[in-house]
Amino acid sequence: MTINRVASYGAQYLDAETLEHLKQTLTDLYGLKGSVFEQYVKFWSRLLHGDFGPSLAMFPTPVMEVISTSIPWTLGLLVMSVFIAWLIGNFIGGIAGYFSEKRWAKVLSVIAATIYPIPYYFMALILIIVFGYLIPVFPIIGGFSIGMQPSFSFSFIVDLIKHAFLPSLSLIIVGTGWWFLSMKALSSTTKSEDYVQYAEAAGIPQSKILFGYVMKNSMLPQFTNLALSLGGVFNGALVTEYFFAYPGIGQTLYMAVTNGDFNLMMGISVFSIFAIASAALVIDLLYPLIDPRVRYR
Amino acid sequence: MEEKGTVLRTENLKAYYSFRAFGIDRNIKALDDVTFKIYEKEIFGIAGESGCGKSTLIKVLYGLIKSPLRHIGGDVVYKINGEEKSIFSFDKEALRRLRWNFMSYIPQGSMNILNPTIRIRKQFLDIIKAHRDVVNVDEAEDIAVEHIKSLGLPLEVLKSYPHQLSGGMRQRVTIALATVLKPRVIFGDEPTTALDVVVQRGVIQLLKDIQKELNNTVIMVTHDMAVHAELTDRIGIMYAGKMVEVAPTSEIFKAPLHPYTQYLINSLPKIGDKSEKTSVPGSPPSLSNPPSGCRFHPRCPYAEQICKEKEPSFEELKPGHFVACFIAKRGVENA
Amino acid sequence: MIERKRENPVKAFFVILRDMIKYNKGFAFGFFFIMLALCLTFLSFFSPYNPKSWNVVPKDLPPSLKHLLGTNSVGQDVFWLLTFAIGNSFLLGSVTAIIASTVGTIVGLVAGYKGGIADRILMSLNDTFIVLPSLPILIFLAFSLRENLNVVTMGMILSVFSWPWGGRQIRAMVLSLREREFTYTADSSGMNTFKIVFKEHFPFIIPWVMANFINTILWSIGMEVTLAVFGLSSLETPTIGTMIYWSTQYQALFRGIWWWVLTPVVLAVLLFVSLFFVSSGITEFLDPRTRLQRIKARG
Amino acid sequence: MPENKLVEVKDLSKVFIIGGRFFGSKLVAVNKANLSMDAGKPEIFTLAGESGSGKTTLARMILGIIEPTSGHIYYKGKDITKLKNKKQKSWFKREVQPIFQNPFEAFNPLKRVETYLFETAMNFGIAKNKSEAAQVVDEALRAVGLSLSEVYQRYPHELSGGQVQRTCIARALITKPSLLIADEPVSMVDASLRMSILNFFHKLKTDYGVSIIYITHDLATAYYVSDRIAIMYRGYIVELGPIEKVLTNPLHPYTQLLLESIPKPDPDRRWNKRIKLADIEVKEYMALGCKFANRCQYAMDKCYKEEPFDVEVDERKVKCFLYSDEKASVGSKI
Repeated sequence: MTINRVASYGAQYLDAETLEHLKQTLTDLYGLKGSVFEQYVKFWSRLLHGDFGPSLAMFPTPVMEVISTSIPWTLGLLVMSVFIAWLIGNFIGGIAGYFSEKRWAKVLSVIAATIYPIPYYFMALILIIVFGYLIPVFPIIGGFSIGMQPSFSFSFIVDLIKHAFLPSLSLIIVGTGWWFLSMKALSSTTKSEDYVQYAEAAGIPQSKILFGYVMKNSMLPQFTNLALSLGGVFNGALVTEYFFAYPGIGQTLYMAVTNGDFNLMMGISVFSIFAIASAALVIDLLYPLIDPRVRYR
Repeated sequence: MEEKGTVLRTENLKAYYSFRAFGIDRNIKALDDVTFKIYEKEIFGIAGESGCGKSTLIKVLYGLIKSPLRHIGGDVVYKINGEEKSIFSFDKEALRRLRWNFMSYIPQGSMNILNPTIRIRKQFLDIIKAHRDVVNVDEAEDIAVEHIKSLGLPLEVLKSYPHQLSGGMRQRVTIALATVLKPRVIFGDEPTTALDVVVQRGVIQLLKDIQKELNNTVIMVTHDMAVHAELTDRIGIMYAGKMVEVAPTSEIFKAPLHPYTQYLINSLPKIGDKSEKTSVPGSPPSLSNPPSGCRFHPRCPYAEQICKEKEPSFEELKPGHFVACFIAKRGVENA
Repeated sequence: MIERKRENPVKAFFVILRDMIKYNKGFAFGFFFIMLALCLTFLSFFSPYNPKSWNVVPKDLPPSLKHLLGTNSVGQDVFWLLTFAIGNSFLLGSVTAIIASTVGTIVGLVAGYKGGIADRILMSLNDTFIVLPSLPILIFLAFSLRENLNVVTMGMILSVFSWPWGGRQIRAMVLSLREREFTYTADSSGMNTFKIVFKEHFPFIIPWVMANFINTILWSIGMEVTLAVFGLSSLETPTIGTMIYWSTQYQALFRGIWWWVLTPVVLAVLLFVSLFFVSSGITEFLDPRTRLQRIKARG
Repeated sequence: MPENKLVEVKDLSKVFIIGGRFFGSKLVAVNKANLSMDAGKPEIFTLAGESGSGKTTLARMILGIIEPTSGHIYYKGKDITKLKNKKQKSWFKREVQPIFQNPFEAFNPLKRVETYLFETAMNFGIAKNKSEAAQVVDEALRAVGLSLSEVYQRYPHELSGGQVQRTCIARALITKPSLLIADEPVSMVDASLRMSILNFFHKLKTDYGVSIIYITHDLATAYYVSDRIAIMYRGYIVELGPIEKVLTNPLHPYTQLLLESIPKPDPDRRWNKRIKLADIEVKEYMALGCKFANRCQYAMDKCYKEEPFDVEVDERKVKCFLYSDEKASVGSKI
């Protein structure tokens, strides 16, 4: 079935003979013989083993190999920016929620509300315009400078960070806006909870109330929200990578689409579903460790 | 009452809630011209229906004035170490220091009074460290353990999270927290409401024990007259933002002077008494636009012309018995 | 008998709108910008050029009085192109939002009122769709339907991933509304389930449906841009996404034709911000608690 | 089923599954409850108990809002869990009407209160058109001391708690029900207005022939208004009988403790005995045998092992082993 679709797509670009040849090769390669049911079972068992067959665009490199070379880039970008955005957004948002009547908190909210609805990659475009044209400080293309040899040298690492700066910045800015807004809402609710009012009546110093009571308790739901947001950030990272020609999965996916590499697309889809779902699951499973209300029933 | 020292007195205290929503201003006159005294070493009860201003009064006395509540006028004067001081003369930090050392607060029992994510032990430590210059954690912990023991509560509660305790135990922990630094004045805002009767009895018992032990002042707000009968020495009755009657508990129950108090007492159901009780006719007035003159006059069966026109002053008609009512005043003078 | 004074619903709507503009600056900004954008869309009917034909004007002209926002490298007037792009993007967003809101609302209502197994199945499905990375799958879908892509089919594809947010929210609301005492009062007043849902509960649910509708438009327009970047959109139809696609294909930024890139980007950003302000304005202002405050304030 | 019973509850139980998606624990909210009310002899029947005793669950089962796990409820001889068609259900709703605890929650805060009164009048076919409905509604409101012009076009928050609660009662009266189920109807109403509502219940019983199930934790108001009472503890009805008997001479140790603990509005009769509260709450729901055994000063070995059964003593039913053998010498035990 996959092959037929590949073949039908290939029909646009290839002549009939080559196409037939390709079809033959692929059928052999996949061992697509036997009944439909047998094929079906085999298809799923391959899928579960992480075997998506060869990439069409980089034939005959297996799809998994293509994916695994680009994963470290995406993973690095994603983990770094998600964490930084989560930390900064929650920190500032928590404080702003506690002082929600203050003028600066209101100004910050307006800024965050303006940034948050902008998709990640739009921020990428804006950054490209600003840093690529107006103040060309950071490189806007690639994962490291052409001609550099990957090593653990200082200059290479600096180069790596320089290249990762703008892609992750676009993710961080928008992400921070979102975490700021949600955390601010949470902490301004927590602020009016009975136990915070009580702590204030008990004369516990304000800084203690802010960090030990309001922030701490508001952070808890943000862990669950982190799990729910992973899919969206992942989407954003894919497109951001494209704009910055960053050698991660997004770039690979783009290549897969332009080359009609169905196997690779399938591989990336299945792989990312699996990765994001397990990450979300892990966060969910870790939750009882941080919330005593769940831990000690 | 010369032999007793005054710990707290208010003078023409006024506090309003001001709302501004969608271009419309509203003022709710929750406290209007409230003047009374609370003596040392007594349990003073404040009674009244919902919306009569009793909770607001406690907030103002405790210095917890937050928007939309505003202090409009009058004064609250405490006697701290023999010196008279207005609560409004303290700055934020001084007020913070005053709390728990001099006066503390027991809120209404609810699920959420104690921080759900920290253990009771930590809650104690936070409060002790906020008010005492303790050198280390052990020292603070000793204070907490000592106190829990002296109240007869099990030490295991210190290790627990709030949700692991029953409602009654949580409320007793709240009382323990309020008394850990042995304050001179304790405010209780409906501390026994929402508890089951058996637990409520235990809590009342604990409050009595503590007052006897510390020999301090307890100010107890509740709408439940039976709790007042069980616990308090004197009672202040509030109606529509005004203090209408203050007297010793037994006098309030046996010989109330204000018509509103009379209704309140006579309408209390008792087991073993099936005689018909009547409610106060009408409904409580709106505090944003209270009636003229005496605020009770629209519901009062004895109301006369003067009640509609002039506000009755709050006067000591009998020794220790203060009432704001023209009719009661005339009755006492004629007797 | 006293006459029942019926409030004119149209008048009530304008009163609410006026209040929202008056007391919520973000909403006012968003509302007026969206109105402006809709006016631009309307202008497209008077466009002197066909948006699908190339080389109708000289190439790469910077903004001038004749060509307000300049011209691009395939010989189109950017301003007139934009009027079409806004309209198409709005249409696309609305298609997605209509499908997604309908499905989401139905799923939420069914899960909330039916409960039991139906609830569990629907909500597991719902949560799966929320957690899954939508982009690779959408790319997959768009890739398979590549030949048949137009604004409406795009909208339909995008709605696959946009319904679960509304569904989740509405279910949560229904669950709490169902247990409110007034629901029991309505039931013992002899009101049937249909009446209870639509007369008693809908006033609470509607603001969320509306806000969710607008958020879905926002999401959908953004997602179309994403797919367009991958070349997976109806490329000859002018939308905000395809305008960006062509400008990057022609390296407009590097060749200094900034007006070609900047126009759709700035417009999109303003649009996103406006839509967001409007939707959060609605939830904030029509939130039953706030609404109650308003009723109280009016006395 | 005998037709001469208004309500008959037989071995009624409700089990809730709480917590956990997969391994929820069971909570027996109501455990084999039995009670009945005679038809043609209106009475006010109190269901009393502390929070979590199951009184509200029991009442809601009788009201048909919650489905029982096991057991039967017969209303005028008909099993209400087996009402089939719309007509029967509508008949039952007309016959049995609820009054809720929080008057402000009982009406949709976004809607004007009279909507519900008109709905009730129209939906049950009591009035054919608006003006007829207005008449019916006004009549019902006048019965509770209000009038249509007082509540017309008002939102719940524009009325006082007492007014809204009386409007709730007026709404319930429109269908001319035979049974009212009132769940804590006065606990949120101000003390100065409380008695007027209780007095009205009394009037409903005597003048209109309506029976009332009054659910409360407040034994003093129960004593004031009702004829019979059932005391509930952890899902069980532990004592059921005439109010005068149960509240002035309680037999079940739990009823005794409960009565002892009520603060009396009389400063001369303060408690002199001290009580000891349980240090750590034992999971009484889980306990075998009598759920009160842990706190009972008369507890015997048997109390921890076997579930007590109803014993008929002195005009009432008591679920306690103390009375199982020697019914005569009740007084000496206490």
